[in-house]
Amino acid sequence: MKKIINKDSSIVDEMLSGYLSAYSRYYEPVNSNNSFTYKKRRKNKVSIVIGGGSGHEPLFSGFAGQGLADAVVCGNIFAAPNPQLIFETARAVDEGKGVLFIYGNYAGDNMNFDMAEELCDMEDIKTAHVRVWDDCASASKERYDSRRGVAGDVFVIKAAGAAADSGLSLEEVIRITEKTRDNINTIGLATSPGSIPGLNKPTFELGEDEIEFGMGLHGEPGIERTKMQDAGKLVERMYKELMTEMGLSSGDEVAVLVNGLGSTTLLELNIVYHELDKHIKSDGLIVHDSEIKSYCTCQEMGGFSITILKLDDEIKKYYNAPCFSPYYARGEIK
Amino acid sequence: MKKIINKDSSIVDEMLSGYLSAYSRYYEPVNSNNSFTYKKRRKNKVSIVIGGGSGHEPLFSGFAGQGLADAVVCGNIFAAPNPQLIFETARAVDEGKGVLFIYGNYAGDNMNFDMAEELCDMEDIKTAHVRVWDDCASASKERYDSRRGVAGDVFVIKAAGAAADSGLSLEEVIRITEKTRDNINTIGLATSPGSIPGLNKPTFELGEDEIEFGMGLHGEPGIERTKMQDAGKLVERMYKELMTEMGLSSGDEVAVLVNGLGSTTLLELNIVYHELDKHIKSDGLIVHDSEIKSYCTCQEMGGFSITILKLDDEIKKYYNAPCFSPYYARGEIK
Amino acid sequence: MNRIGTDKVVEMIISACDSIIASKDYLTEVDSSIGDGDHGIGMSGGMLKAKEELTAKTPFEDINTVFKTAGMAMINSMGGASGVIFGSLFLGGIKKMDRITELDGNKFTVMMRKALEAVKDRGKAEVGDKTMVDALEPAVLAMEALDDKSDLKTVLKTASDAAGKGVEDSKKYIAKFGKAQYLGERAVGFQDAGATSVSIIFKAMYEYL
Amino acid sequence: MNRIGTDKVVEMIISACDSIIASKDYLTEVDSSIGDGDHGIGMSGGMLKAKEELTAKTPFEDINTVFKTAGMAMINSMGGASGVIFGSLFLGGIKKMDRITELDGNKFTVMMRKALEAVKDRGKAEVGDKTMVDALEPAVLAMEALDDKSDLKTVLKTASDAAGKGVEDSKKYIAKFGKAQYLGERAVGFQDAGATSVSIIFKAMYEYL
Ligand SMILES: Nc1ncnc2c1ncn2[C@@H]1O[C@H](COP(=O)(O)OP(=O)(O)O)[C@@H](O)[C@H]1O
Ligand SMILES: Nc1ncnc2c1ncn2[C@@H]1O[C@H](COP(=O)(O)OP(=O)(O)O)[C@@H](O)[C@H]1O
Ligand SMILES: [Mg+2]
Ligand SMILES: [Mg+2]
Ligand SMILES: [Mg+2]
Ligand SMILES: [Mg+2]
Repeated sequence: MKKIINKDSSIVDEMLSGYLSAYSRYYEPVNSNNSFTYKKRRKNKVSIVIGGGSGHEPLFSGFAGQGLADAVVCGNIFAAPNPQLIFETARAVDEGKGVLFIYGNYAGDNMNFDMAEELCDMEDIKTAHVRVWDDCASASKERYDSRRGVAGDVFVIKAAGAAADSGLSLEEVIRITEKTRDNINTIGLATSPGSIPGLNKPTFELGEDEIEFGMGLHGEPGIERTKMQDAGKLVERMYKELMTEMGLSSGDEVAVLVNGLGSTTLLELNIVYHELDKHIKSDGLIVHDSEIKSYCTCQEMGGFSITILKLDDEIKKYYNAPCFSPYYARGEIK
Repeated sequence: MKKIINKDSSIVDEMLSGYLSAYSRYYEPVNSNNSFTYKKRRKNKVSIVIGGGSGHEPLFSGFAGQGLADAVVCGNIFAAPNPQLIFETARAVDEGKGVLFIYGNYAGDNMNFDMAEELCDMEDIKTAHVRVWDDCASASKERYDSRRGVAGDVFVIKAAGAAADSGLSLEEVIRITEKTRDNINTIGLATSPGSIPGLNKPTFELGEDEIEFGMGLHGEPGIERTKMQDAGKLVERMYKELMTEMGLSSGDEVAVLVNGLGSTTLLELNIVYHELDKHIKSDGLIVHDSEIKSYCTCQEMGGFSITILKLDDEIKKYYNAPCFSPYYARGEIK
Repeated sequence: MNRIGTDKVVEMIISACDSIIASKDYLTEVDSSIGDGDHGIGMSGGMLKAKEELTAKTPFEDINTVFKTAGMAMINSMGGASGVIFGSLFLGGIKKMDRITELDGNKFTVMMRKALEAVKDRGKAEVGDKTMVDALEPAVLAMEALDDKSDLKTVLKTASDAAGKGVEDSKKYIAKFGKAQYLGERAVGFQDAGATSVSIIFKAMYEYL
Repeated sequence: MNRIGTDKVVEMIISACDSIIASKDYLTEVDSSIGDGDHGIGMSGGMLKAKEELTAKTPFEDINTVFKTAGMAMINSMGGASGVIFGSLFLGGIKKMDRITELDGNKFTVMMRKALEAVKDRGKAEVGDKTMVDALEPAVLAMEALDDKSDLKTVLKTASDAAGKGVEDSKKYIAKFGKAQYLGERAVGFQDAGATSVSIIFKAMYEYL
């Protein structure tokens, strides 16, 4: 595994230093490169702070911007950021209207953000959090709150950013963000492992002709390991899983994201959408918006995920609001 | 090599079918999926048509949109599109103000677009072309016009799209597009090969501990093959090549693009920019804008390229104009 | 066989198509060593389309239309350098030619001369540039060198042999076009993919008769 | 050794840091089999930071500050689950504790009981959930079970042995936290990474004395 890096110990710092110099017109660091704020953020509103372990770029670092998050806190590779840094970042963007933390539902993140909220509390910074748990392959429906957060982060951040920008109260922003979160499900598929940079070690083992449904971003085992199959067969199985989970029916409006996990090409992801589109159409779902991107990755991991957000008029309103960051831009959708 | 595809023979058609259904709000096909137009394109202006072989996504398919190209023509994997299709596409977007073709400088593309221009000529559609040849590793400075077009395509398309949208004549759009093209240079580096989907064959061989400077997107040999080195060393060498080529000096304004070739992660590309930034600053170049993206890829090829566009006030004006496509969006830069 | 009619010309070209289709992997192999490895895909795809159209549209009222149909099918299905080049190989010969319903050696020789000019005109390649011209030009010259060009079979045999030798010669050259040009000296020793296709085509036509 | 002063406590903790740093690859190995393989990186990084700060700020005027410095250094350099958890291991014991400049077995036992509560409070894990609690809780219980807790060395030996046994027991469990929880039955047979770190820490402290 040839990685274009320097000293192992400085990988994350150099990555973020590069990111912040390339996009210095948008961002400025808070103390260290591991945390930064969006320069042109709207004032006098609820502040949105997102974060998590590094190595999944463009999440989370790429999602601060207009109509998105006000600040990002990045941890080490696959490790949640520390409470002090989260606290300092929240303090840097707090406008007295409250700070909402959005992050993936992982033990490490939960504990560090909880501790950060305690630190905020000591300084009378009003805080709340929404944990993203969209990966329906990671736990049963009953244990939804131990499911992992994956590509669904993007839709949740999008809605929260728009809700906050529209000047709503913290309580309202929380309600809309949670409602959006609860209408999102994702299922993934892995074809090959990523690796921890510098450690030069695959995050999991998978046979040359094998794939695994529902495997997690860090190689957490999924729901079934099978032989490689045609794109059509793979997508059919994943679509079925999502339908069983979400129970969508003809006429329901959805936003769809086909997300690459790292090294899987746009050519392949487009073919995935080609297959997905057949099922969506035959079930009579109405696609309000759809995207084919690699937003939530795990280094050079091979595979993809399908995320569906079920829309209602309220969610749609915030989904449609324009937003801009170097990695996530959308105009109004007519 | 596990590729998420179906029948080999339909790879490109299914890819574009998926792309066009996912982004149907922006695009509509011209006869076949291999060519499509941007629905909301401005009327009564010079039309910009881009194209080339498939397999390099998001180029070219991702660069039709507001302030960008009006239409895209896609060939088979790594093969130029055919003259008939190019002609039909040009006819579909022609507004009587002339059609400008922009494509990479490859034998196949040159011949097919030339033949297409002859077909247009027979129907009195005024045409012209600008061939992109930014890869300074692919031929000597004297033989600039046999150099290959790579990531520099993006800047050329950007400028041409803005110039056309501003209502200039074909002659003026050509002048600005060529001027931009002539101020761009790119140098690449390969760490691992891509593969032709379905053929399941690497596009070239490279030792486990080797990299090659200046290697082409299809495995065309480069200027030097060496052992893998630190990101700092790699970038230093590439920066030197670009400086020798462009002879930039303190105070020059530039736009910079660090482009991933496929499977190289954003983490690595950010570290590349971190190194690049040191040289740029110590040479006193003024970075007007910079991007870290994977725009011009070759399937899961590993490696990256560095593109520099030397700006003047006129180029800057068109560079700064806002634009939007699913894969290339920019707001005004202040 | 001295001369053939329109239907036989269709069959002759289809047999050339079949031969290229059968050589898909071989041509890919050849293109891989110094090109980007897609020549086999392109040529077989184009020839498949040509065969389809010829089969669908047959019978044809003249030979001009047969060549035109094959050439257009290739150009518009293949794309790539080879699409135009091999399209011109079929289209170039019939440009401004009166309708013919019989093909003999003389006519074929004249057509291939015009085809060669069309290809060179389009691609600007000369013998020694490591392109299909390395096979096509010697084939044309050899046909023209025959005292008696009347017999089509003899003419095709001559073209086929000369093209085959041209492929061998192409190994000696440095490429000036296509993706192999960037190899410089490193391309020496490898034959050109397009030249290989040319000789396969002539050989198949000859063997059909 | 019956009791130690502030400077020796610093040295004792630093020796625990060194022992973790030396076990980086081993801990990574352990975390790889059922976790995401970064525990070695995280722990060694945190312990390196703790060692730095302890070395820089020594001499300390009391033992509370020593533990606070170590705990804070870990939390704020490591992140991840282990940052908070192991930070709490050092911070939890000194919460609301009067200044002390001497550490004996009794005090240490009380501190570790409070640390255990803090960790469980933070992470909601119980023995059997395949976390570091599987090593920490038995260690605390064993210390408390001693009739005479005055001798620090004896207390640490007891903690170290019990923690080591706890690591063995952790192999039997299904994980309920961290990234191993998704493995279900498949996690059985593998020891928990964090529990391993706990036993390494106690062992190193004991051996220092
Ligand atoms: N300018 C040219 N003139 C004549 N033949 C050419 C020219 N450029 C390329 N060719 C022929 O095309 C062949 C390559 O075809 P192919 O691989 O299908 O297209 P591409 O080079 O676009 O991948 C070469 O082997 C060569 O014979
Ligand atoms: N809720 C929890 N309570 C106690 N310990 C925990 C908890 N979650 C995780 N741990 C400990 O943390 C260890 C994993 O640490 P590490 O790999 O560094 O962090 P991460 O799990 O974020 O990768 C586990 O082996 C376990 O001992
Ligand atoms: Mg981790
Ligand atoms: Mg090609
Ligand atoms: Mg080729
Ligand atoms: Mg771990």
